[in-house]
Amino acid sequence: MIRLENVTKIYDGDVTALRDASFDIPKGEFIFLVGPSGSGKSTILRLLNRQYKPERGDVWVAGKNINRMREGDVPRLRRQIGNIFQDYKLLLNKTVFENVAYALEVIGQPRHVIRQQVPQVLDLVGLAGKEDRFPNQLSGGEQQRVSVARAFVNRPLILLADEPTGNLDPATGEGIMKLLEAINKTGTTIVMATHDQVIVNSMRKRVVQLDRGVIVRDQTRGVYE
Amino acid sequence: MIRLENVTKIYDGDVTALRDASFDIPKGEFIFLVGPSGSGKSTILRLLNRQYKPERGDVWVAGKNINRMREGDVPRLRRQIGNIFQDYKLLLNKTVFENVAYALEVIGQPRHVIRQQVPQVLDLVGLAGKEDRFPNQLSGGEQQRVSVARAFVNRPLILLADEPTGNLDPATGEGIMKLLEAINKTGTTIVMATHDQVIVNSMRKRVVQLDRGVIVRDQTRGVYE
Amino acid sequence: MLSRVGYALRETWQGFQRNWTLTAASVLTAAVSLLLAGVSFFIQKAFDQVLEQWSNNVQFVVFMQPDATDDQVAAVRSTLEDQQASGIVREAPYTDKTASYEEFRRLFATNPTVRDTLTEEEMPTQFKVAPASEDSVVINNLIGQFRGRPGVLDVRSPAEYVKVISKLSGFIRWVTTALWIVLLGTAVGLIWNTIRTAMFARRREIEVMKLVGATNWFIRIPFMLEGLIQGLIGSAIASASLVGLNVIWTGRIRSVTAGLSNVKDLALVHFIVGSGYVGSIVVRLIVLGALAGAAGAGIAASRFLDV
Amino acid sequence: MLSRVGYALRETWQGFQRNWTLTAASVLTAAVSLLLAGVSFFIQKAFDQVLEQWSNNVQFVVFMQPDATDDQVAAVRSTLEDQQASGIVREAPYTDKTASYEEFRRLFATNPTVRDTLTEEEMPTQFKVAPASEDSVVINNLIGQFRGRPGVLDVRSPAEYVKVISKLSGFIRWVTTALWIVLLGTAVGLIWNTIRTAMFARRREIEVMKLVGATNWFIRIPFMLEGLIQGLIGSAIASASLVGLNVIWTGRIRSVTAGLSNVKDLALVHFIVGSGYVGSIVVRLIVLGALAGAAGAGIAASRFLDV
Ligand SMILES: Nc1ncnc2c1ncn2[C@@H]1O[C@H](COP(=O)(O)OP(=O)(O)OP(=O)(O)O)[C@@H](O)[C@H]1O
Ligand SMILES: Nc1ncnc2c1ncn2[C@@H]1O[C@H](COP(=O)(O)OP(=O)(O)OP(=O)(O)O)[C@@H](O)[C@H]1O
Ligand SMILES: [Mg+2]
Ligand SMILES: [Mg+2]
Repeated sequence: MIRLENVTKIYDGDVTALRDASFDIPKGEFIFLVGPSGSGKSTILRLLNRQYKPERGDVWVAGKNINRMREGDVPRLRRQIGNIFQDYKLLLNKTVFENVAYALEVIGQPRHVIRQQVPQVLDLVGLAGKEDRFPNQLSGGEQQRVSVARAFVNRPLILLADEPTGNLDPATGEGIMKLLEAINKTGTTIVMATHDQVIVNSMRKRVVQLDRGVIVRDQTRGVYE
Repeated sequence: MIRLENVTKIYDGDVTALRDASFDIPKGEFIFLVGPSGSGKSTILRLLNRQYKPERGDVWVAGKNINRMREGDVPRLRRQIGNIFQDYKLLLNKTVFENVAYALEVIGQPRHVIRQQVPQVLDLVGLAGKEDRFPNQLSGGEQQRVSVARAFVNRPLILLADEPTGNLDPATGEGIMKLLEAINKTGTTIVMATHDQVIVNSMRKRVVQLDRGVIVRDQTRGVYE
Repeated sequence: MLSRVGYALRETWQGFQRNWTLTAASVLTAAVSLLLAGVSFFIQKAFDQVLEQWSNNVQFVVFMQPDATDDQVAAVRSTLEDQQASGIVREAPYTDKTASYEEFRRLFATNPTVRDTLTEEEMPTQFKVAPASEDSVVINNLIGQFRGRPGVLDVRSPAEYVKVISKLSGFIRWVTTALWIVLLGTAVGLIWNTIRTAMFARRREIEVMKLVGATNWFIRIPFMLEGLIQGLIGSAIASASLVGLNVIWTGRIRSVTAGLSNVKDLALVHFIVGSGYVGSIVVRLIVLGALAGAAGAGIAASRFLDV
Repeated sequence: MLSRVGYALRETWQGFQRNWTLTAASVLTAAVSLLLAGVSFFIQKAFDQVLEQWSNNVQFVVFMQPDATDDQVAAVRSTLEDQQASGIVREAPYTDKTASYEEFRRLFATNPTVRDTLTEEEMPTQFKVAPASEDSVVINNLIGQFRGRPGVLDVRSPAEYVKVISKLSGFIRWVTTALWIVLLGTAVGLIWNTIRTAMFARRREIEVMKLVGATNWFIRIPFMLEGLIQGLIGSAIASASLVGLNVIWTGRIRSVTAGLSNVKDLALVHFIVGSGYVGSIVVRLIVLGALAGAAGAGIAASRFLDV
């Protein structure tokens, strides 16, 4: 499903955020990216979403080499991917409902489908009743949950989650993890960058550890450290 | 140093984020605000910073009733308070150095002081060498550390920290907590909203727990749950 | 497909409501710019009319001897009629002794001594020839054809007047064209500017849309519709202002010219632009506003689309 | 204090560099608006000069009988001199028989028969009186004082001409003032608009500054300095354009009027605005640009200051 082959990413010509990284993620796997702050976790997720191109190496997603992809095909790639961004990236002048609905509108879902699915998903992440709020009328954790809802509302093939529980209390975070596990069970490949040792240790999934841009560990059924 | 007297905060006329909350924080104390997502932790911190006024009740900070404060006195209040915002609130078109320096410029520090202190503080939070980057050239955790640096560079009386470790790996987070403890030792009062059970449980400080806007627990040397 | 249309319309409407500082700014700029454009069309039309009138006034006079025979007069007339037929001369009315005498007395109304020295019989008759061209070379060539013909006393053209009118109308065409280009250029520049600034303010929004998988057109269309509607509202305001200005303008000219027969010579009434032409300006403004708004927004959005 | 100044300057400079889309937009708008304002000053000045010239041309003629005695002429002249002294009459040159005769022949250059009917001896002499006022009531009153005096043949005023000039100059004053107000209003509106949009794009930055403890003035001053400099650059561009336009304009008028003595009557040369006045417009533009930029930015920032 996802393959990195000797990928190096250098920002602005001098910040090497990822050095010669390779791994292979089969369809349906759940994988944790761990490592200290600034080690390159978000960079990997950005490469998979074609937010950036690597300076060296190839990135394969859903059978396609996305470095060689035409610009016009990028939107189609992104629609197969659900993204939970570290800084949420919500549309500030859309309501909670509209933010989540946007991911469905982009793939051309008719209105009645949107009206039915969005409230359902918002209910799952515990935001029922907050549909009409704007992002800046929400707490940090609530905004994060909106971004979680948007990422999987269109049932993507792949889910890229950057710290999806960073601003959540343990109980709510656990709820989100249960959700991700359920989504993973339906065949969605999930790559999640996290700092939460408790979660990583309790789930016992594959763990890829980074340190200053280098993959230093790749362990099935791993723990945080 | 800080006192809340029966404070109620209602957003937009119908979202009661805080209900009849009271507590008293003596000078030099270190206090954790805990509670599920959306329970009102950030709201309390915003009230202390006079970002909002409460609908009912009084808020006292550094001997002043800040609800009755004239608008013109608010900047002086804020300069005595260091703030780590949940969403960092960095100035996007200033570099890391300039963001931290801004807190010193606001209080009129001369340039040589700024040139000396800012690099020192950036070093403390582990950002040496990244002075000239812009916020969007930093990882999530690095941005968070910039906001930590800005909050205490001018040695404030009070430090309000909203999830200062939310985007940090455990090791870096621990480093930041050591820093906060050291600052607290110099007499600075610290109020910190957090979801990190490990940190709260290991520090054994006073814990105020919120649930849907109500203070449900106020315990010295408390634990997360 | 229908859901797409519905989506685009809803998006547009929300763009309006939620960014109304930007909306107001764009609409205002569009209105001002289009008004400038409209005024430039208006000025050009008004001066075109006046210039047309002026060039109608360029003429030379073929004086016949007071005792010229009818045949001699008829010969000159037939030449002039040929020239009229071939389009070199626009018109060439003949003024007989009575009419010449009346004109003489009118011209010398302020000088009674002169006025009373000549009798009707002594007046020369004349053809007032209005050439089709304002060009003084063409006119001089024409004059040469009559000078010295039998029965012709003299051919006189107010040579200076011809030169002045010819130069002046060239000058005024130049000024109004320059004004037109500057005002229209300004209008386009301002609209473009405002749209770009508004897009700049919304660049993060656009970035997020791209990251969620929206195609460029999916993002652009609501912005373009928004620009189109802003342009339309702007042009409606501009059109209303222009129509209002035209009413005031026409009224002022009417009141200035009221009861002044002499004013005709000043061609002042020709500054009045007919409401039909104003209507055509309004149509142009609306098309221009809609196009500039939509295209401008589409292009400006593109700048922020490469994520 | 010194550190504050340094800080403000550095902030300003950075605002420039890092928001250059906004900077370019603001500068461009300021330039365009100020150019409009400058052009409006320019137009008003040009027409003022022409109107001044026109009103100088309003006159009536006191015809003396061809056989009036020297005493009679002297009496009329002394009355006119009194009126000149009291400011009712601007000037009243006397035209003797020779001068009158020459003017008559010049006027009738195109009509040889008429031209040759009168001798110099038969010409009436005349005073050409230029009243200080353009008001036709005042002028009629003045005329009444000469009509019927001994030795005066007649007093004639081109009544229509006086009325037309008086109405026309009122009309043109109205048009140029209206144009001036519209262009200047537009300029102010556009600048305000751009500043507000630019501030809107930076509202989050302002919010953060407040939350970190900056006072309103601490935030405002760099924005105001930025606005001031943008205004200055804009007015420099506008001034340069205006000077350039004036050079072209003056050149065109010169080339149109070259070799045309008659053109003086059309008052065309009076449309040339002296470079001294253009200089004073430039000064006005610079002051206006700086003030509008600084004040506009300060006020617009205030909208986002209440956090
Ligand atoms: N500006 C606002 N307008 C309306 N409602 C708001 C606003 N800010 C916060 N709220 C609501 O007030 C409640 C408390 O918010 P607050 O940000 O204090 O929560 P929190 O405890 O900080 O949560 P988290 O851990 O998720 O950050 C939430 O339900 C939130 O939706
Ligand atoms: N746009 C950018 N321009 C320049 N450098 C960047 C950019 N984005 C990230 N970096 C740098 O690349 C390195 C890796 O960043 P990345 O965001 O991948 O870290 P991360 O592992 O996600 O960290 P965190 O846990 O703090 O989010 C960091 O040193 C960061 O400063
Ligand atoms: Mg990251
Ligand atoms: Mg919070």
